[in-house]
Amino acid sequence: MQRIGIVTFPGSLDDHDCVRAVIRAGGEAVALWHGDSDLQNVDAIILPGGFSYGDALRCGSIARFAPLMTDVIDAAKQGMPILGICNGFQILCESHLLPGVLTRNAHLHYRTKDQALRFENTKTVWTANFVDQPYAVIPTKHGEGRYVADAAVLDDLEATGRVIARYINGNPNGSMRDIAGVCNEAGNVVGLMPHPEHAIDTLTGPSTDGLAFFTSILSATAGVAL
Amino acid sequence: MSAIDTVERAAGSPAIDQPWAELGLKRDEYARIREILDRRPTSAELAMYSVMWSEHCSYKSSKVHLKAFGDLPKSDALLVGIGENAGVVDIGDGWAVTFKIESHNHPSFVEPYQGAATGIGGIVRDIISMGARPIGVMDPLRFGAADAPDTKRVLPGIVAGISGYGNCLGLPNIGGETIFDPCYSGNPLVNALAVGVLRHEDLKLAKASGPGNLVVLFGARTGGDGIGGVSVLASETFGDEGPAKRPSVQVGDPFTEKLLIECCLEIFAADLVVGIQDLGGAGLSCATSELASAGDGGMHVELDRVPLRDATLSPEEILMSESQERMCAVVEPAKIVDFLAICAKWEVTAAIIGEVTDGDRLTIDWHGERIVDVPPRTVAHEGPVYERPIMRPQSQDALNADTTDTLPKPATGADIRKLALRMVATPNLCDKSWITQQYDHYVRGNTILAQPEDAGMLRIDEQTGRGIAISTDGNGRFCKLDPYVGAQLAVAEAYRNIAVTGAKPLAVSDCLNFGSPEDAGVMWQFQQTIRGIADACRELEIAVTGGNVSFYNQTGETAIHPTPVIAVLGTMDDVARRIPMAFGPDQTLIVIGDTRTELDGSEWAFAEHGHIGGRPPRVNLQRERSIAQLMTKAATNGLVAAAHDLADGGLWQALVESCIGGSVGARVEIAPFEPFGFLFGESAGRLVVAVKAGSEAALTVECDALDLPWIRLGRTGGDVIEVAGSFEIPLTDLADAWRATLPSLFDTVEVTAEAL
Amino acid sequence: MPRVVVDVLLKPEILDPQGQAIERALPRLGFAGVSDVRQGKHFELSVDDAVTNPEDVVRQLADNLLANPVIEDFTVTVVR
Amino acid sequence: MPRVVVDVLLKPEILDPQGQAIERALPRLGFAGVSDVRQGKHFELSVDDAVTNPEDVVRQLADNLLANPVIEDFTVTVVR
Ligand SMILES: Nc1ncnc2c1ncn2[C@@H]1O[C@H](COP(=O)(O)OP(=O)(O)O)[C@@H](O)[C@H]1O
Ligand SMILES: [Mg+2]
Repeated sequence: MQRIGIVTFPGSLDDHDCVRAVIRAGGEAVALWHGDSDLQNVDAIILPGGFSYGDALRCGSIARFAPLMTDVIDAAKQGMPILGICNGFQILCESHLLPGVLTRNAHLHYRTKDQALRFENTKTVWTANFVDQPYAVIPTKHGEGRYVADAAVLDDLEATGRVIARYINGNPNGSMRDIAGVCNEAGNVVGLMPHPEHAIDTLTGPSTDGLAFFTSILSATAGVAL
Repeated sequence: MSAIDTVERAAGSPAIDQPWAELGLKRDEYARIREILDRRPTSAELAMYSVMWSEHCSYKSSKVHLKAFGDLPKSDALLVGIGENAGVVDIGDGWAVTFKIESHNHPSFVEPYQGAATGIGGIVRDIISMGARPIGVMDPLRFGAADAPDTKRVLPGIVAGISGYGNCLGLPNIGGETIFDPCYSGNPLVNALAVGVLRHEDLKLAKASGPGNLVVLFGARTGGDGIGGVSVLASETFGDEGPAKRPSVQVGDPFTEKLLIECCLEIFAADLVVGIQDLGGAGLSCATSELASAGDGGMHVELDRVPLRDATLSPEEILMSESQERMCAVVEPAKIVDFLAICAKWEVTAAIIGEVTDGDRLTIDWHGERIVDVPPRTVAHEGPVYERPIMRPQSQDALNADTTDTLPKPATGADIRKLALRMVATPNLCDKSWITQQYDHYVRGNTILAQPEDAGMLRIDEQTGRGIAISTDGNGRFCKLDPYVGAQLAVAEAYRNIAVTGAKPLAVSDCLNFGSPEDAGVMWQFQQTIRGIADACRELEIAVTGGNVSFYNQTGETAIHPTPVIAVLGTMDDVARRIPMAFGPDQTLIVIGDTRTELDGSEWAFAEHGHIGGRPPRVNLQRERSIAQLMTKAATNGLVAAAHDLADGGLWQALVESCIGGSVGARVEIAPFEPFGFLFGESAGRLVVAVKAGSEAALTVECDALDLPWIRLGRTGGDVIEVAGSFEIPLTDLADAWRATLPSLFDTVEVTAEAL
Repeated sequence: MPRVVVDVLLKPEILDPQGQAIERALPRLGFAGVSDVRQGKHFELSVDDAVTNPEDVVRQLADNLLANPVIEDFTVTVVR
Repeated sequence: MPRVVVDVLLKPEILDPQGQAIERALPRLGFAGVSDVRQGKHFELSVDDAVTNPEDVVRQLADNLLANPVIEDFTVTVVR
């Protein structure tokens, strides 16, 4: 069974939800601790949502310096699949694994919303299973999710198909070009503001659309684990 | 620095003038302290007694009345009752749940963001101190008129504070209330509820036992937060130059609290504490005296070991400081290394500040000098008790006589139609999303129901589907008209809100928000309210597990409406069977319960005529029990598709909310009833349910068996709500009106410093 | 047009959770010599030439909006 | 111990929603003469006497942590 590592930083909140989602999708969830320096042979890593270090300074700016992040950054550069959700996305941007930065919502409020999305890149290891169903409803919940980058970076992201998902039917935070998620050049590192781990069961979420992230990575890493 | 006021010095200088009055003590209270100690108190002791004997900590005006709750029949479900940090109830399968509601009204008026934020922080620590993992919060709020300048000042900050703190802790916000009434202008009510879960064997209590065990203070460092009053003592200690400035406002640090939660849970899991207590009002004074008082020995504390944020604090100030995010634990010496290691892992500051002793005294030293030597019970549990004068206000008769009978009422279908559009948009009945979308209700992944449902519902056990539901309610207008009946209506409504989700009501926590206890009229309201709650709980067979009293909510001579906020907790065997409130297409609508033309104290009278008078709706608690029985059965057997309780705004409001929730219209027939009273009256003990068309009989048979009156109201479908023979309104028009109110009031509020 | 700077800081006696979180992270980043971090807000704004007393006007603005006088202090500096 | 101030501001081309919110509020508050508001962060910190080049150290800290060079500029001032 593939091992998906889920990192807990001080102030991480959705780590349990990611564990549940990985298990629901049929994988093994492995708890990784920010202060360690050991990736425990996982096949992929998720940086979960939350308020690492209380969102002090800028979201993700302090977590980026956690001991484990050195290993995560190295692994990312070698092609290890990494998914950053919300605060995890912020950490990936602060670590310069992804371009751009997530800033205060244009309306200045924290907002929770069942958000409609369109997946535009279904070739990454995290999004492959959106290929037949590129429309999804997944919760967003954040105060600082407005994606910002300069025009050249945005043009390049679009030209190279690295905008993995966009907000549709309303932009919840003023994100530039309605960007909800992006990936790196290699496609192994993905950042996403909405929370797929909260959309795995209609009993507790608006849909089961988010499950595709977790099934995608399990299929993608299945070969590796053999 | 001038000399410390030691016990020895106090014994030798009986005649020194002490600032007991400035500290809020009465002359006879001060005399009693001298009698207890057989000398004058030291300034540190005076500080402790004054804060612990305050209304807030000692419940001196309310104690005699709260006894009524203790006299209720013992419930098997109640594992821990009133008196501990929070009550604990058994919900089956070895699970227990603890929940409590508390007020943070005045701090939120002074500094809305921080006041509300620390309100959440404080109630969550109460839950942790029972050994439980906090799993959710709720926020019943009351403000002055929606368009009043003071409301615009406080509401955005209060909501942002609850959001900022609760979201950062990772606790889903699963419900609350937002009520506007001029009586709360200058006295907003910020009540906060937290709920936690634990296994029976993990229960912790606040007591210091086992001589030689260590007393550990952990969490945030101690600063001069919230010690305004005690500065009179500090100025004596500090001589002429006076004390450094002390903050009047406490600032919360949810990140530190989140670490404290995880740290405590890991400590509990390793079974490393004998007793634990959170630091709230009265800080260390309270924690040390309560732990010692509840234990079987004494306690000794070296106060200079307390980690400080501000090195200039005097010992009196350290004892009184209300710095947030702190806990106090009693730990066996053999376990202290492990305890401190877990604190270090979570980057939580911890210090051993003392130990449990053989004796029966609480002693506190400051750099080797004894500054406190008291019997802890006299500080914590044997404070003054008052039987305040009680008198039914003379104005009560006139108030009850001033009914809605004489108010003009809409006569034609066209008039009712206009009213129907206005009513859904009143600040009290409108969509609360502007507030609730600032809260995270998804975190932890166990939220089954949250706003705008009648109750919040959380899954406790993923294997079995066992869960709980909680709702808070309290209609201040009904309580003003008749506090006894109003309190019963509040219990009934919260109970019913649990029932309509399919959960089984089990226990109550209450937050009693009142004016000054020194006003005999207020004390009458208070006494009536408690009797009302106690009698209702007795008849409904639900246990009161604890609560909170907030007095002095008044501006000048004018008190707020008596406002008991009642939280009812229920259990759900399998959350997959929960009943939501949103209607679906092609369902038959049935109204259960009796509708009378009860308009006194209604939202209609208030919103349309600014009128409060007459008598509140009748209560029928046996009816409420039958409804709960019906709905438990309906959930278990899948008899209904949706259900919504009828309360503020009456049937019309419930119908509109459930139609908007499911994006579906409805056609209803209410003849032979007169439409206005039927749609807007607020009779209690009612709900509207939706059943799959064609399968009504299975439900109505059960209603008949329980003697529950019911009528077939109509059918869902289409995109208008039509009241046959009277009027119809497109659902989108209703939804637009319902949604527009709060954004138009508060999006236009210019930014405040807190938002920057 | 004069450009005016307003710096807002929590009063010294008030807990500064943000500054504290930064401070705790510093040793790990190799900045052991840095301590006592306080985080506040910095505003820059332009005042019309027609306004005769820019500093007073901005001070009033700071008191009303930019700072929360219950917990914050501020300074106003006209830079040009 | 030298006290050092770091001011961080969004680069001019980056949208500043807080600055804009303030600007929108100004006319209503009677501050019609104020315009072009930018909001940033203000830090104050102490540097150990043992550190020989406090300004350089803090500049490095600002570059690594206090500011995000993708969107922000900063200034460092040793105040005493
Ligand atoms: N301040 C608040 N925080 C969270 N939820 C709220 C708040 N105010 C209102 N709500 C939610 O909005 C919905 C409607 O509130 P209300 O009309 O008072 O419910 P009810 O009449 O069923 O008690 C409920 O789900 C309630 O929990
Ligand atoms: Mg209800």
